[in-house]
Amino acid sequence: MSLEFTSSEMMSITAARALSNDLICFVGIGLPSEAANLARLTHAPDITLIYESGTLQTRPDVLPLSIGDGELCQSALTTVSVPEMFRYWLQGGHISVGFLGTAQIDRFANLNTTLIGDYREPKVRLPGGGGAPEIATSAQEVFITVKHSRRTFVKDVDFVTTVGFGRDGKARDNVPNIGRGPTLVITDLCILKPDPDTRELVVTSLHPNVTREDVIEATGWDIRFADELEITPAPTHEELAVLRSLKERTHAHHSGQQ
Amino acid sequence: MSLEFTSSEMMSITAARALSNDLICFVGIGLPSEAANLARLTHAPDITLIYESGTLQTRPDVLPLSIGDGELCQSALTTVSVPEMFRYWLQGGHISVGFLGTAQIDRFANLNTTLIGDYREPKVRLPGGGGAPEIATSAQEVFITVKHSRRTFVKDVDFVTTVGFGRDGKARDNVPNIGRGPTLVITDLCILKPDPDTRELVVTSLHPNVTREDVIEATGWDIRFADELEITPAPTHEELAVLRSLKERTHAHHSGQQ
Amino acid sequence: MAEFLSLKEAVSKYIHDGDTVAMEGFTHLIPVAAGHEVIRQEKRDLTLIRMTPDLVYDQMIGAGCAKKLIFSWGGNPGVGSLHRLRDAVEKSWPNKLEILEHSHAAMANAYEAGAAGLPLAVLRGYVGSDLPKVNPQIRFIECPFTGERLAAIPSIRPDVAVIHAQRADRQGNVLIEGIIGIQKEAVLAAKRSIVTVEEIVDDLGASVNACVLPSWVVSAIAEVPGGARPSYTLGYYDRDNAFYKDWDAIARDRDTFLAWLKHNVIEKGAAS
Amino acid sequence: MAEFLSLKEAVSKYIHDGDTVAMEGFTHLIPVAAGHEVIRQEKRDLTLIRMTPDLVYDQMIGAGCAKKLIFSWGGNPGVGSLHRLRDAVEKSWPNKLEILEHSHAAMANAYEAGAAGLPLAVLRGYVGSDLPKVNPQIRFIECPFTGERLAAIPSIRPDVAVIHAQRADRQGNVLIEGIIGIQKEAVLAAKRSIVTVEEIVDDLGASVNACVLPSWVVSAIAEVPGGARPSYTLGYYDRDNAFYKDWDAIARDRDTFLAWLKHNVIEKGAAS
Repeated sequence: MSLEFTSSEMMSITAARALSNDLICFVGIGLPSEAANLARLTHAPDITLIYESGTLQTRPDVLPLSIGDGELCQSALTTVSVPEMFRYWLQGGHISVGFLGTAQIDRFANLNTTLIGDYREPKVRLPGGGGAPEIATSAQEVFITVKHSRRTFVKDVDFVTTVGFGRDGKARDNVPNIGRGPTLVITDLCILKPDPDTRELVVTSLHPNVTREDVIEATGWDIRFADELEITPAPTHEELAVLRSLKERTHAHHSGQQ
Repeated sequence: MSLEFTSSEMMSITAARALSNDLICFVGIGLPSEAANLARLTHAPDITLIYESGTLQTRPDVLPLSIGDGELCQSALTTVSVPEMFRYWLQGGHISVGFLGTAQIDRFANLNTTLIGDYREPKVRLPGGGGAPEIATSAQEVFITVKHSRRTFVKDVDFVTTVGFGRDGKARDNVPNIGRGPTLVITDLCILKPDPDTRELVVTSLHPNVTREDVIEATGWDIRFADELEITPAPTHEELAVLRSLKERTHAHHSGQQ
Repeated sequence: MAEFLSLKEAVSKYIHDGDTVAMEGFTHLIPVAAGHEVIRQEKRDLTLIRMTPDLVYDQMIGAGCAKKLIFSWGGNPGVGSLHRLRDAVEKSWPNKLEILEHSHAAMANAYEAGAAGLPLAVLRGYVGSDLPKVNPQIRFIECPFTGERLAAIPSIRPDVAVIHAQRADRQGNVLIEGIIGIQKEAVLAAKRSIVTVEEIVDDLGASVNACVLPSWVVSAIAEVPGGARPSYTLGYYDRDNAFYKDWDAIARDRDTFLAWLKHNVIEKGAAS
Repeated sequence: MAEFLSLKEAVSKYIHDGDTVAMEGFTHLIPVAAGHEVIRQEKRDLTLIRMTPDLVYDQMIGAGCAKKLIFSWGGNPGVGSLHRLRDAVEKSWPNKLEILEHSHAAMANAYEAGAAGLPLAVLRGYVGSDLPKVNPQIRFIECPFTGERLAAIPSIRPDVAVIHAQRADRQGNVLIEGIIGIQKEAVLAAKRSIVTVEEIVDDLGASVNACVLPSWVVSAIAEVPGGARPSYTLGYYDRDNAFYKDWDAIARDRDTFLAWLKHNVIEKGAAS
């Protein structure tokens, strides 16, 4: 019997699987937060989740809408100030994985959350960098999760808010005290990893029922596929059940029906 | 009827009187702490006392032996970390008076608490700077209280641990973001203030029963006296009673007889 | 020592046209009521500083209070854009809004340095980012010990900081609990400060290392129950997440926004 | 994740000859029992870092564990000198002791910068002081924005930090309360850390913004009731001020000191 699931569910579950029990994960809001909490509620019960609002080792029962919902604080080991979070915990080198979303991503995994168009005359003004620019450099490695589309996956981002490997793939070379950068990108279509030499993102695994053509169609550059292309295992019954229950609780909570 | 009192009591009471109710006072251990708490228990009940151990707005019932006795913490408004104390509260500019003791003081109110002799071959090694070097520059002004003797009041300190007005009296000139420095020195013999032009310490008031010769004898340089030399008012009955009771409580407490 | 004032008096006395104003609160304890009072008093030409502009700055910008915004993340958390902020940046409505943009790490460090009385903050930041190209305040220095290149930015020292907190005691000492964000730093870095509180109590009930602002670093305290809504106050009321979602539709259209503002801010305040 | 070890195992596993060791606790929560274990295990050539050396470092220096001391105030608080420290500095007994001396503000900033992963700390410090003449680590930099001259010192990044705390939970998270000093920074700045605690409990009972070190930044936890004596642990026992006074006479004379050490540290530990 094969389970029914959406591509969004496939993305969250795949992203969750990337997180192991012993990680200290600095979690971005939205998709990363959904995946990180799903990991915690399934195979990684002891994973340490940290949000930039200052909540250390938090275990929310519902997904936070904002980075600083009360739920995050009340279920945390302790809550520190925002400067302490960025100075001691992130820049201090205690984060194993920074988990980010983005509005645009390019072939060298640079992220743009600043704007579309020109900085002084933007076509679309986006929220901005937030914590991402330093999460991406201070965390030991970075995972990115984002929906796959030609609008999102562009050859060159309009603005490098947050460095992946730079416009030439070499931005981290010979920089002291910098993390390994984006080692994993999880979309609703596939998994991508940087080529060890060029750092260009390469598809390493296709999700079930996704074709190479689907990925090519949704990517704004001439995307490469790994020689040994894998197929991502489909969601299990448990993964789907936990994710759906989490999203249901969350929806009820944020609609004021808690 | 004239009251009996010791020169030490005279010193503490005179030092206490210098502190008014609205001050934020960063308190050194020992004589400054005794005077500051005497002020709080007499004419300045709302004075804010801060110790470098992190205790903000503390109201100890007995004098602390160390800068971090439990009493200081338990009676404080709150207790912050030591880096926060030095960064936000002292360097941040919130201290109106830094109240210090010293081992040596010279005519320009420079303080030495580092050593007697040469740095690499010291005759006597003293405890060192502690908080004083930056208290003396970040507080809006500095009061000093110390027993008067030729060993203590020297023409030139062996080592400037903590700047008064420098070896030439000009160390604060044209330095941005620096306090006014030592505006008042209280000893067991007299009160001294810096000359407004040269910044050399000048005796402005003699304690009761103290002669000019007593001060000259106890000072290691050719000490000057103000034209209008005052006589410090003798301790009142209340001042003496409160001081003696405080010292009695303190002695009992630190001997384990609390 | 902090003065106890009405919110109206506090805003009138301590916030002036042209001031640099930091209203902080990291999702939690956002001083929304104070922002509405700023709108009612028609303050103009403010330089607004805030890590996460949020709805209250969207409203103040839409109401025409701001000439400049210094920020690091300007969105409606979990929902999307701040449409009034975008309209001001993209279309200069109701007036041109200059922006100066940082990362969170940089702004947090800049507030921290401001609280510490320093002129600059030093951090390992902005490596590979285009932000230094568009923000002339971001420079780089070399560590004299290791030679490492580090980012340097000016510290933040606002004219006025405005925050919301759980409670003050009758001496004017203020307790902040939960997600404490950057509020202590904002107040310590500012020349003047206004704190709105849920209630004024005899005893703060603070634990031994609690985040407490002594009365002598606060200019004015105003008792404003619910002063953070639709943000929240831990121990008092929850975040109104539904309103954050509703805001998207309200703010999307200029007329809808103006009607909302009139009904919910301007007329509401006048009645009290 | 923190390992639960005996104090003997923890010191044996994590402190090695030649290490740079920071044993912190600002008057409160001084890790005295851990220092005694270092003496019993005859560790040698340690570079000891501590803002306020206190009795425990006087004992370790007198016992010959240290080759260098980095500090900012080396006295017996409220009593007078540390005689073993002075004997080592002035007479090289039992061995020559190199010293590197700072102010409290500088050391606090250096630990803070260490915890923040930075190579340097910047502060408004040492103006007019002779300390920069005798400590080559103190330099001055110019603020790129204001031109102000500020002190710069290398951050402190010890091999090992050792602290004492009230309690740990069974997952290895540690609560520190009261005068929290510089302990959190020392642990976060260090490569390895040992925490002795009064007790191990099911629930820390920590308030929402309490100073808690998560298990994953601590190497080893040892349950050592009374581990801070004659210093104190808020909520457990008071400072033994009488012993601090008695120490003056004990430490003044080499033989008296050695006899005290033998009876109170070396033999005492061996029995357990």
